[in-house]
Amino acid sequence: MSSVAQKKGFGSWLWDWLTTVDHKKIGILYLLGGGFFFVLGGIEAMIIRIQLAVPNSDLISAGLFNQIITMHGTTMIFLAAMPILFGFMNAIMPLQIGARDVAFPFLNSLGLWMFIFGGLFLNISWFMGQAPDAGWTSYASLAITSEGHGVDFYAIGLQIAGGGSLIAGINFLVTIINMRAPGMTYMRMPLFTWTTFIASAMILFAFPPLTIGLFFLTFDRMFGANFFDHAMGGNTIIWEHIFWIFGHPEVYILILPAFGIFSEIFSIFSRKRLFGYTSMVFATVLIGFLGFMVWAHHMFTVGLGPTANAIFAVATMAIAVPTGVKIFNWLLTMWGGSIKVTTPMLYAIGFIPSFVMGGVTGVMQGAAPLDYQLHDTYFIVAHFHYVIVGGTVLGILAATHLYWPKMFGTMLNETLGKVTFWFFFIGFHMTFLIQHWLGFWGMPRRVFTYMDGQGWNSANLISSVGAVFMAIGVIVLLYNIIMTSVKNVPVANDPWGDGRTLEWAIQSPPLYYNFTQTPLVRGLDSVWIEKQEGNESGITPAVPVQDIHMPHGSIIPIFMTLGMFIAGFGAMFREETSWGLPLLVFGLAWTFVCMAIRSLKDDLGYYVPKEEILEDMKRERGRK
Amino acid sequence: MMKGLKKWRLFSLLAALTVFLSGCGQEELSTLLPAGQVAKDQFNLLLLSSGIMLFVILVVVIIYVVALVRFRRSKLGEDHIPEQVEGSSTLELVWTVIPILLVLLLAVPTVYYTYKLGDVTAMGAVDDEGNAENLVVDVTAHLYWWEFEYPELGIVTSQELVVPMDEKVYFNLIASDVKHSFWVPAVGGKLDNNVENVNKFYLVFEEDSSKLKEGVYFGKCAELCGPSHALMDFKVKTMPRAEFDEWVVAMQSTKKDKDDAGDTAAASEGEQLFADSCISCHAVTADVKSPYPNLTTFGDRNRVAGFMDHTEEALKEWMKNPQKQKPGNEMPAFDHLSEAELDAIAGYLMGLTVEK
Amino acid sequence: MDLNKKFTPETWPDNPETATFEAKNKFVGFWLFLGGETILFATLFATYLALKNKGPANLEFSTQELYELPLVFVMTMLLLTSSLTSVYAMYHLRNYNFKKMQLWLGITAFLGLGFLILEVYEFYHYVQLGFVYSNSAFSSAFYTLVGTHGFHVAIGLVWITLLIFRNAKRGLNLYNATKYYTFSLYWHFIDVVWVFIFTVVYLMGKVG
Amino acid sequence: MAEIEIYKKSPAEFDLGQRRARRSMRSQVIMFSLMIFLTLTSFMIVTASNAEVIGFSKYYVIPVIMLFAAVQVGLQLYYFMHMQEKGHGIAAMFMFTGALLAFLIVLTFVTIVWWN
Ligand code: HEA
Ligand code: HEA
Ligand code: HEC
Ligand code: CUA
Ligand SMILES: [Cu+2]
Repeated sequence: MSSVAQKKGFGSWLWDWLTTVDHKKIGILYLLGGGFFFVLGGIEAMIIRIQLAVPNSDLISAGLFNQIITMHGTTMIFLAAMPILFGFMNAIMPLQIGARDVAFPFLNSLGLWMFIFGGLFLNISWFMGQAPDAGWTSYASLAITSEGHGVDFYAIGLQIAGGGSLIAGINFLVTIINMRAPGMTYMRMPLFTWTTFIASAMILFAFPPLTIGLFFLTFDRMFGANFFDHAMGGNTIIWEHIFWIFGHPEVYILILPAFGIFSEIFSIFSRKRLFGYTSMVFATVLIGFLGFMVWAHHMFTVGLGPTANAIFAVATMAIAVPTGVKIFNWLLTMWGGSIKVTTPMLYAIGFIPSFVMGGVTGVMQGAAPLDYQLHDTYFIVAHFHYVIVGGTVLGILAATHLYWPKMFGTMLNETLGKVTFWFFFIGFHMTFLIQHWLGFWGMPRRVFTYMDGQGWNSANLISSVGAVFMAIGVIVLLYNIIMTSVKNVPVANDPWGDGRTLEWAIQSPPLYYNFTQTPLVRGLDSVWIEKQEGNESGITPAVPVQDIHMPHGSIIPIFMTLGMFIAGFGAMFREETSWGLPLLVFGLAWTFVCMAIRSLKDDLGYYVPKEEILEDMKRERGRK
Repeated sequence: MMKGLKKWRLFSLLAALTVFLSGCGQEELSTLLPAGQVAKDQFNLLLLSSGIMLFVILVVVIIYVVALVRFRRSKLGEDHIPEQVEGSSTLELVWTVIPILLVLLLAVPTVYYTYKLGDVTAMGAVDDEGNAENLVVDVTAHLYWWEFEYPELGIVTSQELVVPMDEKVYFNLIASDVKHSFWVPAVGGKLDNNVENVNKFYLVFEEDSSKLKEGVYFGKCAELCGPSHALMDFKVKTMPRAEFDEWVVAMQSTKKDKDDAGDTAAASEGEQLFADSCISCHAVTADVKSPYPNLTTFGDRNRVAGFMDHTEEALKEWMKNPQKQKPGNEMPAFDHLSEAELDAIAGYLMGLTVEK
Repeated sequence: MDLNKKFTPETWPDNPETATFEAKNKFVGFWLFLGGETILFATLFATYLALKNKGPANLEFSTQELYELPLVFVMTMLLLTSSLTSVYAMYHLRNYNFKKMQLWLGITAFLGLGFLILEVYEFYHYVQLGFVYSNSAFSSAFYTLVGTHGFHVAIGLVWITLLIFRNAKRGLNLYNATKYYTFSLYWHFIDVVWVFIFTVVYLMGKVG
Repeated sequence: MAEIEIYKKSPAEFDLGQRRARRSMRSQVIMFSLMIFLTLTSFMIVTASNAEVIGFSKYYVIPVIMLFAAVQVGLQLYYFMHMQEKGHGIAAMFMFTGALLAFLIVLTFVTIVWWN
């Protein structure tokens, strides 16, 4: 392996990225993959909005439309938002806790490739005749009757990608539990680390039900099981429960890391300690916990009976309280601070009113009898885009600007950043605000067209125009990224000037082993504390310079995932082709052999010698 | 930046204004113009919750704007180091307790209405003579069309629900193929038609639909059920009880009429053609329940197939190629029939009426 | 870490399974994984309970008629005993007694294999009766729940066999001690799941 | 990082360790007997119930066997999986959260899936 890596040039560069187990590079790969799928999902969104811009539109057919909304929802949630967040968690969280790497570098890479291959698997459906078309929720009665292989792609693709998420979750959890630098107690962890922790714990408990649900779906469709076939005693409501037992926690998995990012931003750009740190942590934990108790609010109209509806309604509303605590803590962090409106801060400022509007509509939906009216209308579409786009996506865009210099060593253009913000922000409100009323006026969601004369025309048109604004914003961002990368002006450790946590005390981008010496943490916002006390480096080392243990790269994760990918196709074409079954067996065997190789080989990693580290430190001092 | 922010405010104000100018939507399908007790209860809940939410938004926005205006670095100077406040238990208590109170304020009516609207105990009630006290309608959702059966009255109809006003009408909901959801926005919230169990609820219709623009309320399928989910509309006619009773009698007598017609005059050409091609699926008497839409009242309808104009042209388009109109539906195409034959059938169907 | 460093019972750490940094990670990570598995099985159990005895109108199988307690009892005893034997193995792991540890693990695997064979026999028997996977919602739920457990047993067997053979020549060190230890955690977890299976599926199925 | 310090125990320490290990092994065996006993009892009362022995109604049998199962699980976790030893705080926390959610899931499935 190493002999290949010695070769210079494109081949070795590629090999390096394919085999990397460095959390920073994996973070970048997550961003790349997630960014690609975000644009893909965004293009799908544009098609939806173009189709709905005018009544009786027959631009795309009814069947195709259903495929597009299904893929839009699935892509955005599983392949764009989550992976991008994983990207930032990977790139930043270990730095925040003063760690050299994550707990399981090999598994980290495996999780990444499972996401990528799962995403590819799902999207290959476009070229295989049919994409999934039963909605991102794939409700069972429709999903098991849906013809073609569309829903099979959904079930298997998500199974692979979901496995990757589970691995990533466990990896982050163990990293945070075991690898905090000396002095970094739980109650000194930066909020982004905390939210990563809670979101990962939620992944740990939310994804197994999805695994089982997808398994049921796969077996019902392909292997003759009867979980959801009511003629055979099955029950489709089981799918709905399982999906939402996963699905509701999933939306908090999406929002909590964004909360973490905004917590960092408010504190950095208000130059002030996060207000009410303890209650912030407590609120995060509480949201995570309550997040598992409310899933049936997606099922108020299923007919669970008034008692179940009442219980879940009240539980749902309870989440408003810890979320409110967070909102007010952010406001009070700004209050009395010294607010500098940089691009990341601009996103944070835009986030507050947007998310609150989305959150309060959520509470309205939580009122079960009112939800009988709102459910499955555009009001719901408005609600969840307000929280997802106004929360998660703004968080992602903010983090992109905030952490770009840390990850790539160069700063995104601030003016272009602000241009992106305004286009995106205005477009966002324009698209989704009006949809609340569409819901009130009786427009169901997931309709491929609507008749003229129902009073929905102009609202839909406004909504579609807004989407164009968002697209312009995203295009400006892409332009910004390209221009910035071409110019590649290097930046210092703390380009924002007010960094408070460990990641801002090391180089941008960090050395591959992160910290030359493991830092000693003496309080919350440790870099800020050190700097206030006159320690310009921002770090007090906890140990002398010594050899550093690092893991080897490995190509096995890609190969292992490839096996699953192949097995997926085998399973799907098992019945109509003769090669299906052999392919399934081959794929599984392949994966298993990769696992066995990995487990039978002793891989103990290697040491970065002390001399090299001293050398790096000298160079660093010279640069200053 | 402030200018940008102000611009946004102005913009959202304008947006809000347009929304209010265009009013509350259309009477026949807006939840904001409730036409019955259930929808009114839900509308009240909407008003209450919107009030609370607007209050919350207002509070947040006020603190937010003041903070943004007062604490800018441009005002305070580049090297101003603010005091590093840890928190404040009083404040934190305040913004824990007040939201709890607000949530309780909403939770109490929520629970109350959940039980009130979910109460179907009176559904099976019978009077001294064993007759049902309340009207019950069995709604079966099929791939892209609705069937309404009045079991006590022995009537089956499709696509258009006819109900009396000012009394609780109870519904049994089920789906015959995949899940659908039964929704009449102006009259009350939706309930799902599941495949494996019967869902029960009630609605109250308090306005006469004849004064509406098209004389009907709009009903929708609210659960993704396949390609033509968007086209799975139905219509609701509400009328005073007396009128409804007349309608029932007229419906019940369609069977007798048929027999008479068969005995006396020779059937019209359209009727003959219909009997040849269509009767295997479509019944034209209100007592027959089959897995296909019952067309007894076709002439009284407001739409063809739930969403197309109620004209002979549209009907012919439908017969010629139902798949084009409603992808995935289960009616075969009759493009082999001549134009004249289609005309005849269309004419016959348009004449099927109990109301005129 | 030098794998070839030989320990003696005196220098062998008290908790070899968590003696190194990597080992600690693996240890915590594996426990978390088991936490996730709990939910995975909970979903299967919940589904089984919801679909128990449910099938098409002419379903001729019910839990009461189908299950045979004596067989289940024997399976239970095998698996429970294998849990104890793996505890013995861990006892020797901590005592740095490699030979005995391997021996007890071998016995564990042997008992596990016995369990698996009986389970396969049980399934075969049911299939002979006509209770096949696609017979009803009940049959799907039954085979999926019990089968997933059986699959876990099979994975465990492959895992421990690989470990036993792979380390036969190398002996015990701090690198593979964790592997043995996590295996034993896994094996006990399987036992925990089985306790619920025999209680919820078989015993409660018999009671009705 | 991977380097660990080798510590050689004194003979006294070593003896103590050995004795402690043996003692804990003995308690494991006792717990095992208890588990076997519980299992036997469970099977027996179910058999009794099937044979319609008076007093063994299902409303008595089911709670009892569920209780026994819970006890067995506790024994497995705390004795066989060493959760009583220190350093298992995180493990316990996640297992308990898992168990709680598991309970909730099963509860809803046996109740509200079939309500109505
Ligand atoms: C990031 C994702 C995200 C987030 C954070 C949320 C947050 C919330 N959601 Fe949302 N939701 C979705 C994503 C999200 N949701 C998605 C994707 C769907 C649709 C899925 C589908 O069907 O396809 C959905 C659907 C959905 C439904 C089902 C609607 C239906 O289909 O009928 C409900 C019902 O209760 C709901 C409620 C809530 C609530 C109460 C919150 C709360 O967490 C919000 C809490 C926040 C606040 C309340 C604001 C701040 C608080 C204060 C300022 C304090 C004071 C406030 C009060 C006193 C009210 N959501
Ligand atoms: C993370 C989640 C996420 C995100 C970010 C978005 C983003 C957007 N969504 Fe989506 N949406 C969902 C999750 C999300 N959505 C889900 C779960 C559903 C439900 C699906 C279902 O019913 O099953 C849904 C459904 C949904 C609907 C309802 C469909 C229906 O019910 O019929 C609509 C309609 O307006 C919509 C619109 C949009 C728009 C306009 C955006 C915009 O914000 C998108 C903005 C991004 C872009 C516009 C990028 C474009 C970039 C370019 C164009 C670059 C050009 C290319 C190059 C230069 C190479 N979404
Ligand atoms: C195989 C069965 C079948 C046959 C034969 C058939 N139809 Fe249909 N028809 C259907 C179904 C199913 C629908 C419902 C389609 C939908 O709305 O999704 C339908 C709907 C209709 C509708 C619209 C119903 C409404 O209430 O608005 C009309 C009108 C109609 N058919 C007329 C005809 C005529 C005329 C013929 C013969 C020339 C015919 N059908 C033959 C199955 C059939
Ligand atoms: Cu029926 Cu949608
Ligand atoms: Cu939810």
